[in-house]
Amino acid sequence: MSTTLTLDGFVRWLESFRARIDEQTAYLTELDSAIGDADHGSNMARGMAAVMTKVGESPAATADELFKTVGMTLVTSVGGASGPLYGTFFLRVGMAAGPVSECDAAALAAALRAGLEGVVARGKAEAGDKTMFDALSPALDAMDAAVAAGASLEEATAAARDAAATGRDATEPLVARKGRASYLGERSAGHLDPGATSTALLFEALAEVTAA
Amino acid sequence: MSTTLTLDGFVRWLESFRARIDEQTAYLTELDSAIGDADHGSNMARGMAAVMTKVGESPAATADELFKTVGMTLVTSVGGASGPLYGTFFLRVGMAAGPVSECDAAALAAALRAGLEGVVARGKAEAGDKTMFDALSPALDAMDAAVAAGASLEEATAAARDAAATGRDATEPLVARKGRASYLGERSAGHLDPGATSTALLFEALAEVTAA
Amino acid sequence: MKKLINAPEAVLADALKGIEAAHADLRVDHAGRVIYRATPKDQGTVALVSGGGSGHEPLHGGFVGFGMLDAACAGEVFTSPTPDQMQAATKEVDRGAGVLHIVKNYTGDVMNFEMAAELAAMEASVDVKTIVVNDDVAVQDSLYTAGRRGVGLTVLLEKIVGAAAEQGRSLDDLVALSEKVNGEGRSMGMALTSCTVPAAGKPTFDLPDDQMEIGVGIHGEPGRHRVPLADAHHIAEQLVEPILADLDFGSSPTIVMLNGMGGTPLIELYLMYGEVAAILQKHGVTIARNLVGNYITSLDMAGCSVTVLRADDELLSLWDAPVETAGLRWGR
Amino acid sequence: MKKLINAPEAVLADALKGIEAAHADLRVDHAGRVIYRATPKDQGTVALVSGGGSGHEPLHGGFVGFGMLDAACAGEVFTSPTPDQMQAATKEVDRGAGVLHIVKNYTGDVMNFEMAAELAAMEASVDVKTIVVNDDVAVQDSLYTAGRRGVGLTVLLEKIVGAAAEQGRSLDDLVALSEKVNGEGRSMGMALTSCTVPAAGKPTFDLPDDQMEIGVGIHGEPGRHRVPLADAHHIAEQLVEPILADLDFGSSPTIVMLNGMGGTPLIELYLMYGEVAAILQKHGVTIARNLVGNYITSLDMAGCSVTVLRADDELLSLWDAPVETAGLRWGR
Ligand SMILES: Nc1ncnc2c1ncn2[C@@H]1O[C@H](COP(=O)(O)OP(=O)(O)O)[C@@H](O)[C@H]1O
Ligand SMILES: Nc1ncnc2c1ncn2[C@@H]1O[C@H](COP(=O)(O)OP(=O)(O)O)[C@@H](O)[C@H]1O
Ligand SMILES: [Mg+2]
Ligand SMILES: [Mg+2]
Ligand SMILES: [Mg+2]
Ligand SMILES: [Mg+2]
Repeated sequence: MSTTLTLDGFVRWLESFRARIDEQTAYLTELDSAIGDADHGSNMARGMAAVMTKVGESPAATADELFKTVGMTLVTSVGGASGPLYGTFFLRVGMAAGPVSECDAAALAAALRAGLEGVVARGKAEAGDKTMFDALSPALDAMDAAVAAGASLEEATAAARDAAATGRDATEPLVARKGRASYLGERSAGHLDPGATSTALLFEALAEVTAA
Repeated sequence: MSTTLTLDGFVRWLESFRARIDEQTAYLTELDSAIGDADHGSNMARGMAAVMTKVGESPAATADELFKTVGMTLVTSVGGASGPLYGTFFLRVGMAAGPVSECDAAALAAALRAGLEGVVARGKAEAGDKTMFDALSPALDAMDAAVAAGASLEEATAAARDAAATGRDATEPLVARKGRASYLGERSAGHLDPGATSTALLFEALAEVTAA
Repeated sequence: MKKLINAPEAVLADALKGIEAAHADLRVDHAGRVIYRATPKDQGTVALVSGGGSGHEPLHGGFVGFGMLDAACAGEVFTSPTPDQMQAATKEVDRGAGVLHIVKNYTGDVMNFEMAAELAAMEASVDVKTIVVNDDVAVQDSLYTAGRRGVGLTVLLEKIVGAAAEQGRSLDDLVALSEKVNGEGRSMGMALTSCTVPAAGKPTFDLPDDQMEIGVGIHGEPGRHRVPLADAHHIAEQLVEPILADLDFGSSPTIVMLNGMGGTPLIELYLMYGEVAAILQKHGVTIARNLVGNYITSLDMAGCSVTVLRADDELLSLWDAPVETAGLRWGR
Repeated sequence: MKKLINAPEAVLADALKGIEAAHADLRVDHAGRVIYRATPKDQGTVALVSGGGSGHEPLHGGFVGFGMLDAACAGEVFTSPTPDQMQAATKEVDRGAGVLHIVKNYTGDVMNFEMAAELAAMEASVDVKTIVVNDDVAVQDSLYTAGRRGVGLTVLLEKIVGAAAEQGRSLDDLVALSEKVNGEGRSMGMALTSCTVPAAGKPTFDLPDDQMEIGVGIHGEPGRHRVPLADAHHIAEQLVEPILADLDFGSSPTIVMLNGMGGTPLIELYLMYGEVAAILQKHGVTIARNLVGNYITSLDMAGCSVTVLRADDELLSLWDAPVETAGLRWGR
C-alpha cells in the first residue's frame, strides 16, 4: 500500500482493467444488445488487447507517454462511440499528468478529471444522459472529496470505485439522451448503460491496484 | 348402390376428392417437405378448387367433356409435376370414356387405365420409382381383377381403393428414382410419396361415391 | 412464419404488382403471370422465354430485358408454371425467327414446357426449341434420378445466350450455344437453414444449429448430405471440390458465380467468394469474370451456391456484351 | 449462430479479401481497411469519402467507383471506423480540390469523423467538409436524442453527390447539394427479426412470432415500438405515413427506395414496393425513380425500410447520370 501510483502501477491498472473487460465481454455486449447494437464488449476487448500489446512493445518512461499510447491505441483500434471517448479520456489524463513517473492521490484525481473533461468535450454528455459520464463523474467527485478530506490513495480510489458503481446502477431507470440508446426513447429505461458499466470496471481495477 | 357411375356420380367423385385434398392439404405438403419442396398440398388444393369452379360454371353433358375440363383445368392451374400428370390422367380418362353419360365398372376401369397410360407417357415412371404410379397402377390392377371376377362397381372400386392405399404405404421404404425426391438419394427412403398419397385419396373418393 | 406478405395465396400476384411498379421497362400480364419487355425486340431475332416456380428472384423476371430474356413465366412458389403461360408467352414474343425455351431440369418444369411446346407446335406457327439446364453436381445424372437439377448456370446461360440472340443469331445457333454453355458449367449449393414456403407456413426442414445441408437445390429441399457446420473455408472446399471432380477446367478462363440463397447477407457472400476464389486459384483455375450476390434464390434460405463456367473468348465476349435488366446490368 | 464465416473476429478482414477478389476496379488497403477505386479520379475534382461500421453491405464499399465514392472506410461490424482510417483515405483520395466526408448520424461515426477532420486539418493539407445524413423519421431530432439516425437516404445521397463530383463541381457546391438532399429525404424502417452480430453470437433481441419492430435503424437495435405483426399492406402504411407526416412532398417528383435489411428475399421486397408505391400514389406522391433491393442492410435482419426523396430536375438528372459501382450500375 503506497501513497503514489508509479508507472508500473499504471500498467497494472491497465492490465487489471483489461482482465475485467475480457471477463465481462459477453456481459457488456448483452447490455449493449438491450439498448444499443451489441458491440460494446467486443469494442472494449479489442481496444484493451491492442493497448496491452502496444504498451508491452514500447514501455513508456513517463505517465504522459504511457497514456498517450493508451489513448491513441484506443482511438485507432476501437471505433464506435467508446473509441473516441475512452481514447480522449486517456489522452487527456496523460496530458494532465505530464512527464512524471508517479502520481499521488491528488495528482491522479486531477488527471482523471481532465480525462472526464475530454469525454465531455467530445461527447457533450450531461449528468443523467445515461452514459459513461454517469459513472465517471460521480467517481471523480468522490475521489476529490476523499482527497480533500485527507484520504489515502487506496481510500480515495476505493471511494471512486464505489461511486462509479453507484453511478452505473443509477443509469438503470434513466431514459437515454445521448448515444444509440437515445433512439429507443422510453424503451431505454430499465437497463444499465454499457459504457457506465465498463467505466465502473475501470475504477474497480484502479482500486484493486492501489490496494495491492 | 348402382351398377354404373353417372355424370352426377363423376361430379360427386370430384367433389369428394376435392374435400379430401382440402382436408389433407397440410399433410400432403408435410410429406412433400420431407422429400420434396413443400407444395404438393397447395398444388392439389389450388387445382381442385379451380376444377370445381370450372365444373360448376359449365356443366358437362358427357364424360369426355367433363374430364377434358377437369384435365385442362388441372394442367393450366397446378403446374409443377402434379399438374401435367393429374391433368394428363383426366384428359386420357375422358378420351377413353368417350361421349357417354355413364360408365359401368368395366368401362370405368378401362378409362382409368388409359389415364394411367397417360401418366406413364408423360412421366416415364415405373413400378417402385416412388411416385403416384405406385398407388395408381396397383389400384387399376385390383379393379381389373375385381371386374374380371364379376365384382360390382362398388366392390371393384373398393378393391381399387384398398390397393391404392397398400401401394401408397409401400412407397415408404422406397428410394425415389423419379421426381424431386430422387435428388435426395437414399435419404428419400422412410417417407411416403406425396403423389401416391393424393392418388390414394382419389380412390377413396371413388369408392365412397360408388357406395353411396 | 414471418414474411412481408399479405396472404400466402396472394404472394405471386402481389409481387408481380411490385415488379411492374418498380420497372417501367417491363410489362406484366397479371392474368397470365408473364413478365415481358415493355419494348419487344426487333422482328427477325430469336426470342428467349424462360420461367419456373417463383421464390428464386431475381430469376427469371429480373432477367427480362435487353441482352437476356424476352419473357419470363412465373409459377406459384416453387411450382413450375403451366403450359398455357409458356404458350402465350411464346406466341407473344416470337418475332418470326423462333423461340428458345430455357428450362431448368425439374420433372415439373420439363413436363410443363414440353406440353407448351406441343401446344405451340400444334398451332404450327412458332418454331420452338428447348434447352434444359442441368448443372448441379450434387445430383448424379443416372437412371436412378430425375437427372441433374438446373441451378446457378441458368443465370449465366440466360446472359450469354441472350447476348447472342441480340446479335441476331439463328435459333439453331442459339441451341448449340446453349448446349455448349450447359456442357461447360457446373454448380453446387449448400444451406445453413431451410426456407419457409408461404403456403406451408413453416420451414421445409429442421436443421440443428450445428449442422448444415450440402448439395441442396433451390427449392428448400434437403440436400444430399447433412454434415457438421464448418467454417467458410471448409464450406467452400465442400462446394468447389465436387465441381472440380466433375469437370476439368484446365487452364481455360472461367466465369464464377457465388450466389446467395436469399437469406444470407452480402458480407457473407463476399467472404465466401474470397474463400472460393482462393481455392479455385490453388487448383489452377483462372477466374476471368465473377458475380457475387443473390441471383437465383430459394426464398429466405440462408446458404450459397457456387457455379463455375469454362468460358472461351466467345463466351467471355457474350458475357461482356451490354445487358439491361433488373437483375444484371452493364454496358448501358 | 449460423453464418458463412471463419471466425467472428475475422469477418471484416475476410470479407475485404472477397471484395478485392470480386472487383478488379477496386483496390483494398487491408491493413488500413479502406476500399478505393483502382483508378483514382481526375486531378482537380472533389473526392468523396464515406465509411461506417460493417454489416450494411453493399454500403459503403459497394458504392465506391465511378459516379459515387472515392473511398470507403470499413469499421468492425456495426462499429464506426477509426479516425486514422478516414484520415488516410482522405489524404489518399484528395485530388487537390478537397474531400467531402459523408457521415451517417451516429454518435460514434460523428465523433470519429470529427477527429479525422481535425487530424487532416492539423496537417493543413486537405480541405475537408462533412455532411451528416440524418433522415430517419423514427427518431425525433431533439435535445433528448442523439438526433435522427442516418439510414437509407445515404445511398441516394452518395449517388447524387457522387454524380455531381464527377462533373467537377466545387466542394462548397457539393456541401450545398448534400444539404439539399439531406433536407428533402426521409426514411423509416421495420424488422421482422433481429440480426445476429457475429461477435455477440446470438440475436441482438428476441422478437415473438406475432410481433414486429417498427422504427428500427440499421444496427440490429430494437425499434421505437414493438407492435403486432401485420400484413404487407399495413406494414407499408406504418412506414409511409410517418414519412409523409414529417415532410410534405407535394406533387414534386420523388425517388423512392424500398430497401431490404439483408435477410429478406427479393420477392418480398418487390411485394412491399408494390404496397408502398400504391400508398404513396394514393397520397398524391409522384414516383419518378425507384430502387428495390438490398442497399443498406443490417446483417441478416429480416425487414425493410422506405426512403422517399423529393427530387427536382437537378436531382433527377444527377440520379440518372452514369454510375459504375458494385452496388449500383447504369449508363456504362
Ligand atoms: N455522447 C456521449 N457521451 C458519453 N458517452 C457516450 C456518448 N454516447 C455514447 N456513450 C457511451 O458509449 C457507450 C456505447 O459504446 P459502444 O457500444 O462501444 O459504441 P456504439 O454506441 O458506437 O456502438 C454507451 O453505453 C455510452 O456509455
Ligand atoms: N415422373 C413422374 N411420374 C409420375 N409421378 C411423378 C413423377 N415425378 C413426380 N411425380 C409425382 O409428383 C409428386 C410431386 O408433386 P408436386 O409436389 O405437386 O410437384 P413438384 O415435384 O413439381 O413440386 C411426387 O410425389 C410424385 O408422386
Ligand atoms: Mg454499441
Ligand atoms: Mg412438390
Ligand atoms: Mg414444386
Ligand atoms: Mg457500435
